[in-house]
Amino acid sequence: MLAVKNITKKFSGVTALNNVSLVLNAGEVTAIIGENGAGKSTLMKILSGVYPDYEGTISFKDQVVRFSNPKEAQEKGITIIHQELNLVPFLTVTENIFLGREILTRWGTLDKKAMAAKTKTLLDRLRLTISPDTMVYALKVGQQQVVEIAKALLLESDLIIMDEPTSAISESEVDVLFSIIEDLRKEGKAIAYISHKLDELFKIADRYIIMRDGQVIEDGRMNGTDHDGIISKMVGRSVNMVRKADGIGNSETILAVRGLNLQHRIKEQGLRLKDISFTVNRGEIVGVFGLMGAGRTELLETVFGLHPNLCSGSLTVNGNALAFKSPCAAIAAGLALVPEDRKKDGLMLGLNVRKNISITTLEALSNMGFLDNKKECSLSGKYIDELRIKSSSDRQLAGTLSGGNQQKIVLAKWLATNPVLLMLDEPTRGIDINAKNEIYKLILKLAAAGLGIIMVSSELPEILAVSDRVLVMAEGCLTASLPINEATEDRILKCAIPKTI
Amino acid sequence: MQALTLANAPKQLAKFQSLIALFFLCLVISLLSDKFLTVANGWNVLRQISVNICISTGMTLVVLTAGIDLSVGSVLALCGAVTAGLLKNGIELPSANLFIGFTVFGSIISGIVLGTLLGWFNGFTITRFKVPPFVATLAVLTIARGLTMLWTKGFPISGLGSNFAYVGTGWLLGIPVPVWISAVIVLLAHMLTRKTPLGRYIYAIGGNESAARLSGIRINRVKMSVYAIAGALAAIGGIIVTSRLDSAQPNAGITYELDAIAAVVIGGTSLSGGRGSILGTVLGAIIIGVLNNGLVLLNVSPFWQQVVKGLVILVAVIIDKANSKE
Amino acid sequence: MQALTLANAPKQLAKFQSLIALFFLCLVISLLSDKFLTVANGWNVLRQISVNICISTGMTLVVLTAGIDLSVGSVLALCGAVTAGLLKNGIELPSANLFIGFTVFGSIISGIVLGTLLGWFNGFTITRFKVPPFVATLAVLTIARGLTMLWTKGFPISGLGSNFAYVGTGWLLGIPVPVWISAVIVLLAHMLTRKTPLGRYIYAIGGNESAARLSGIRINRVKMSVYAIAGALAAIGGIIVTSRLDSAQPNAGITYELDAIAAVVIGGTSLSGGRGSILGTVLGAIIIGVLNNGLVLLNVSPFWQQVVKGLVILVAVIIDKANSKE
Amino acid sequence: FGCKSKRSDGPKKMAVIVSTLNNPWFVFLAENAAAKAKELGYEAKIFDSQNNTALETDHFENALASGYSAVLFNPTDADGSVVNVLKAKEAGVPVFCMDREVNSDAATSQILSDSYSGCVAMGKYFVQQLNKKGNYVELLGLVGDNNTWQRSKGFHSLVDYYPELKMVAQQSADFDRNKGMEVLESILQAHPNIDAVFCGNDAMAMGAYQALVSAGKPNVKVFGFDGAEDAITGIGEGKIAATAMQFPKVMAETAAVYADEYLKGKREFPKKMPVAVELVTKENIKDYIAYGKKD
Ligand SMILES: Nc1ncnc2c1ncn2[C@@H]1O[C@H](COP(=O)(O)OP(=O)(O)OP(=O)(O)O)[C@@H](O)[C@H]1O
Ligand SMILES: Nc1ncnc2c1ncn2[C@@H]1O[C@H](COP(=O)(O)OP(=O)(O)OP(=O)(O)O)[C@@H](O)[C@H]1O
Ligand SMILES: [Mg+2]
Ligand SMILES: [Mg+2]
Repeated sequence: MLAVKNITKKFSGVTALNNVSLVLNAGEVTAIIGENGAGKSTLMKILSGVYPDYEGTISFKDQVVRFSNPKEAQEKGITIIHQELNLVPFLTVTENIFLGREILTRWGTLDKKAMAAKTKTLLDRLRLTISPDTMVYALKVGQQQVVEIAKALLLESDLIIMDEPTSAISESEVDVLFSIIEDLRKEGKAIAYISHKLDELFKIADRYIIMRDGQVIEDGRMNGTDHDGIISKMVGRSVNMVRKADGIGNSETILAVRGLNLQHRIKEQGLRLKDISFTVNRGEIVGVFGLMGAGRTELLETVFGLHPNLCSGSLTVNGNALAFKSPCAAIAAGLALVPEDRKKDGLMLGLNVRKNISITTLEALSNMGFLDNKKECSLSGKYIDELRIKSSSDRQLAGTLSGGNQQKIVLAKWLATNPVLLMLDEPTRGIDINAKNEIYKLILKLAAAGLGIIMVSSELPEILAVSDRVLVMAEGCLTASLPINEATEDRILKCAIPKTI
Repeated sequence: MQALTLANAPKQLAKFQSLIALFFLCLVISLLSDKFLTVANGWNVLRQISVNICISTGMTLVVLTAGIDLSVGSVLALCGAVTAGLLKNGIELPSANLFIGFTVFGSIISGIVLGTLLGWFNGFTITRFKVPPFVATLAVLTIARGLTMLWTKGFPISGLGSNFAYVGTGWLLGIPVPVWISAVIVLLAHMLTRKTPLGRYIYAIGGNESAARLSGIRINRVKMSVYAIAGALAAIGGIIVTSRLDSAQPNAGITYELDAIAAVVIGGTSLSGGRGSILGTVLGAIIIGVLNNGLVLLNVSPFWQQVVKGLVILVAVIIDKANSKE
Repeated sequence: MQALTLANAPKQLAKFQSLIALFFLCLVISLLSDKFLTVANGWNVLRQISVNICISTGMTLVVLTAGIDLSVGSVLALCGAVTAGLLKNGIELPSANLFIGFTVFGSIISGIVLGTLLGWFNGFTITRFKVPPFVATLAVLTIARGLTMLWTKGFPISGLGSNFAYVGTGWLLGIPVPVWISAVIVLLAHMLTRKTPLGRYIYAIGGNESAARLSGIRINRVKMSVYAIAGALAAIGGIIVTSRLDSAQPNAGITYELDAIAAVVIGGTSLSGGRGSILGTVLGAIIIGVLNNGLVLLNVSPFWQQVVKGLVILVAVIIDKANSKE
Repeated sequence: FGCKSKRSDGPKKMAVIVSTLNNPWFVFLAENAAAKAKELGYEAKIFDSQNNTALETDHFENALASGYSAVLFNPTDADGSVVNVLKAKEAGVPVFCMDREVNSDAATSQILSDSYSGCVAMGKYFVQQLNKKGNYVELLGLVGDNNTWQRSKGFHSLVDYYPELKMVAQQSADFDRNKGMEVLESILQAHPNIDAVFCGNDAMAMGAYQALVSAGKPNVKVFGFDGAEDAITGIGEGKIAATAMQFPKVMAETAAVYADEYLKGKREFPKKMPVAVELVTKENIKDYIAYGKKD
């Protein structure tokens, strides 16, 4: 259906794609695999008309095409679900889905009823139970991603590109998505599917194309290969996935939360978090699992002092009582939070790597009130080495790094504060397998060094691989606290599913 | 569904929290002066704010796209002066032995076309050359003021005849003509923002420009339209002012941009774009108009007026913010 | 490493693309007038822009946090007037039979403290009540102007003595005192932004406020400091103006905020915060100053001046943009 | 100052530095001064201080730097402009003030229009027209402007002696026609029964008249100040009761002639030369045109 020949794309300085050729067939799901920064998104953006200038040719349905904007690509039948969420926060779900392709009445005005109805059916198909009139900013990341998918399904395209559509959604939504992909394949559409979750690809994809450093390394049929084979081609060597050794028995409590309640911003709507109590010990990794919207993010945020006026309960760190007052106080007490959305809350994308790393410890890096350049450089240099952050120099802007490296910078800036407790909210979202592995290793190393760690994740295998203990949340309540040897997928999922449905 | 809509009513109202500020303002003034709550004064206030409403309606559209238009005051002056000049003197080209006279209608249309072109020029530099709106429109502010001076040679153009005066001073069905004009503009702009794709795109661009671009919206075209509309509305404002005074003043409209932006912001539109409404802006303009009127009715000393005005605006916005939190 | 630094030099320069615009501007003017490139005229231009540099340095800090300060012009007038009033008349409280006289130094310090307080008040309403900076400072613009009128009763305060006049008109080591003052301010502000944690926080807040909050930066404290500094610098500007004129004018500083913002933006600082520099702003101020000076030297008629000025600013920014693309 | 030496080449230049060009009266003053200077064989250039004394200082510096040999000066402020005049004197450049005064004898000569006594005369006519009793409104100019208070004080110095003349409102309209109209519209809501409006300039007077017409009260007497074109026409048509004629052309031309004489060697000039402000009413309107007397 689509053939790409010898495409090269350069950004100022960087060659993102180097002489790439590939084909996508109708009625097939083609997995595009590669490390962070391999050039997958760039290629897809070219196919969908976002980047109009490139070298090489694209032929679509045996016709050479060259799109100058996304609209042209859509009209020819190519749509894309972008990796970065591309929604307008202060428009409603319906308005976002129909943005740029509104249904009009005879008078040329917006046909709001028709659009709302269509949205409703789309959302039902994706089993998302939100009102079409909800503003998008009020949705959680996962829900936004579903909206993004709905937006792409609206157009009956022949080629649908999905750039990490499952990075923020939970397993039940993934299943829904897969059944939809199955339908699309049966309708004879071509699907390009990018994901770092290899298990998914084995479930859904027919073919794979592996990219590395802007080049296509190999393609083939999915059922002719296995996990390790793909990883070694992707990375250029084989990777040994970490496995947690048996927990080190340490009972020194670092963090104790008792009876934590959190009100909704709008009062009448009751509590977001209900009577939550738990502890974290020195050197312990506590995994927190829950379905989308279970309140995990809120839990971490509240502990970190981001909702000072809405919560009640008690908190002790290393035995000292601490109010849920402000991030500053939390940081001073030795807490650190790696937020869920690294672009929105984690990084100053317009500042360079060095400045992002040092931002939490500037006072310690200054002499008599003035920043000490050397200290700052050595700090950032240290973490760039230690965490193997791939960047051209510590002067590169954070916004131009790949997702995995961005996540490492956020980690670095918190490690610089020497925390006693590190809270990680979905630390591996959108990160390639290799980088993920590095982050796991890092987490284990930190725990071994005595840090307490809370890791929120929607990926059960990940939780099971690294945690010492698993907390499960459903609808703002803590429904289980299982030591790792009692935690099985079954038990965890049972506790995670809300009882009210 | 019905119940939901009803339950939403307070929320809908809460969008216009400025109503509370306005209510208190009116209450206080009417307690202090019995001349305030009269029909005549009502028309008076509405007529006085009609020019600001024209300008700030256009400004709202611009601000919704996350832009700003500082040139409106100068564009108002230039278009008013050109309309008056064409009406009074026509165009004379002695070299070509040519004279073109203008009717009232013709000169008004010319003024509006000129405003549209100036606005379009703003939009052009902003989209084509990526000049930040603040700078692009600041430059046009200066240029248009200079052109006004050149066109008028620094002297007012007066004595424009009673037909033209109707635009600014006439009454139609018991309502002043400028109030009609501004009401129609508000209605159209409200429809534009709520009912048409263009309106939707305006919000989308202000909310997330790159998402809007990826959705296939022609950002540049939308922005240019918006600045052109703002320019046209400034021109209409200029024609109203000129007609009311029976005279085009070369220094008309100085600092009107600040009044317009104040109306937009008091009305709850966010300067970073994507959120706000035309009706909010109308409320904002009414608040400012009532305040100006009230201070004069109460004969507050000119020395104190500015202090009071600043404080009231501050308090109004603070009340708004406090209320919108819940 | 050495090689890298050298290779970076053109890039470093490219940060100040406005240099190119400035260079062309100077070239054109000096081709047309032999009075332009003289030492005397150089000091002349520098002295003239010193006030704008004070104000726009503060404005840069504010804009870097993604804020804006419209009140600087009024704060300048009020602080200048208060300094002059204290110096000339002191404080007299006939009821308490009290009279406090002020030295030159004392009155200057009082003026600066007042400016700091006004700036702090801006920051307070912005952070505590979440009033958008545009509105909060617009309100203070109005209030401070009103207070200036009340303090001066509408009359200038003149005859401030030769000691005080030194601030605005004196020379030190062959350089005019106002130039010294603005140079010191620029240097301090440059150090602040480049070498101190506070400066880094300013960029961080403008770059991504929520990430900055999560990193433990006390957003409110930083913002308040920034507005307070802007207020203090406006006060210093006011004192220079007053001293140069030997008189505090009640309507000094009107529209200075626009000049300051223009300098900031021409200097490459983004109005949405997080990107820009003090040195860029200085360049911006110099461009505006050279333009004003050049138009006069070239004998451009005042009506045409505005047109030319607007066009040159537009072209300068367009050249910048074109150059920064690569 | 290295520039002094260059002063000999080319035609000599006169700078016309005027407080504002945002008001036609000053445009007229400046243009007449420049025209007269040109007629006398000088290059002339107009500088607009935009009511900003600091900008005026810049203009002086720029003018002195570029070798002007005389300044025809309309100061923004009697006190604030002193430094500028002193600076010019130091540089050996004579300054001739037009219309507005500078509180310093550094100016070579000052040709002044006497707003204060003009308004005293205006007050006299005002009292007479109102038969010593009635309600009136005063519209002030910019509250931060010297002239505003000169005029207001002159007016009140006489009118305040008549207790039955009651000022029901005193508001500022910034010398602006539109503000004049809007402010009076609002005042009329509070005080519908007024007999007269005294305005600090003609633009506000025309605006006030417009407000009175739309309120259906064209018989209220409006008094202005300046002698602008619209007001002169207005008096002829019975719209405006009176205005105070200043003579910008006379002042401007006198200043230019003095400057010419100075540069030709004369040194004796009257320090202050008042140009009387004349009251223009419907009785004597036929003798006047905008900004002056008919020849
Ligand atoms: N706008 C840009 N400017 C400069 N460089 C860019 C830009 N966009 C991408 N790059 C670079 O191009 C390369 C390919 O990036 P791309 O986003 O295509 O990677 P990817 O394979 O999608 O990675 P990920 O798995 O993290 O999404 C990277 O080195 C990236 O840094
Ligand atoms: N802005 C909001 N307005 C109303 N309800 C909200 C808002 N944000 C979140 N919620 C609700 O609060 C609850 C907790 O959300 P939270 O983000 O903590 O969940 P989570 O488990 O972290 O989900 P995710 O996996 O998406 O991060 C959910 O019921 C969610 O729908
Ligand atoms: Mg990608
Ligand atoms: Mg979450």
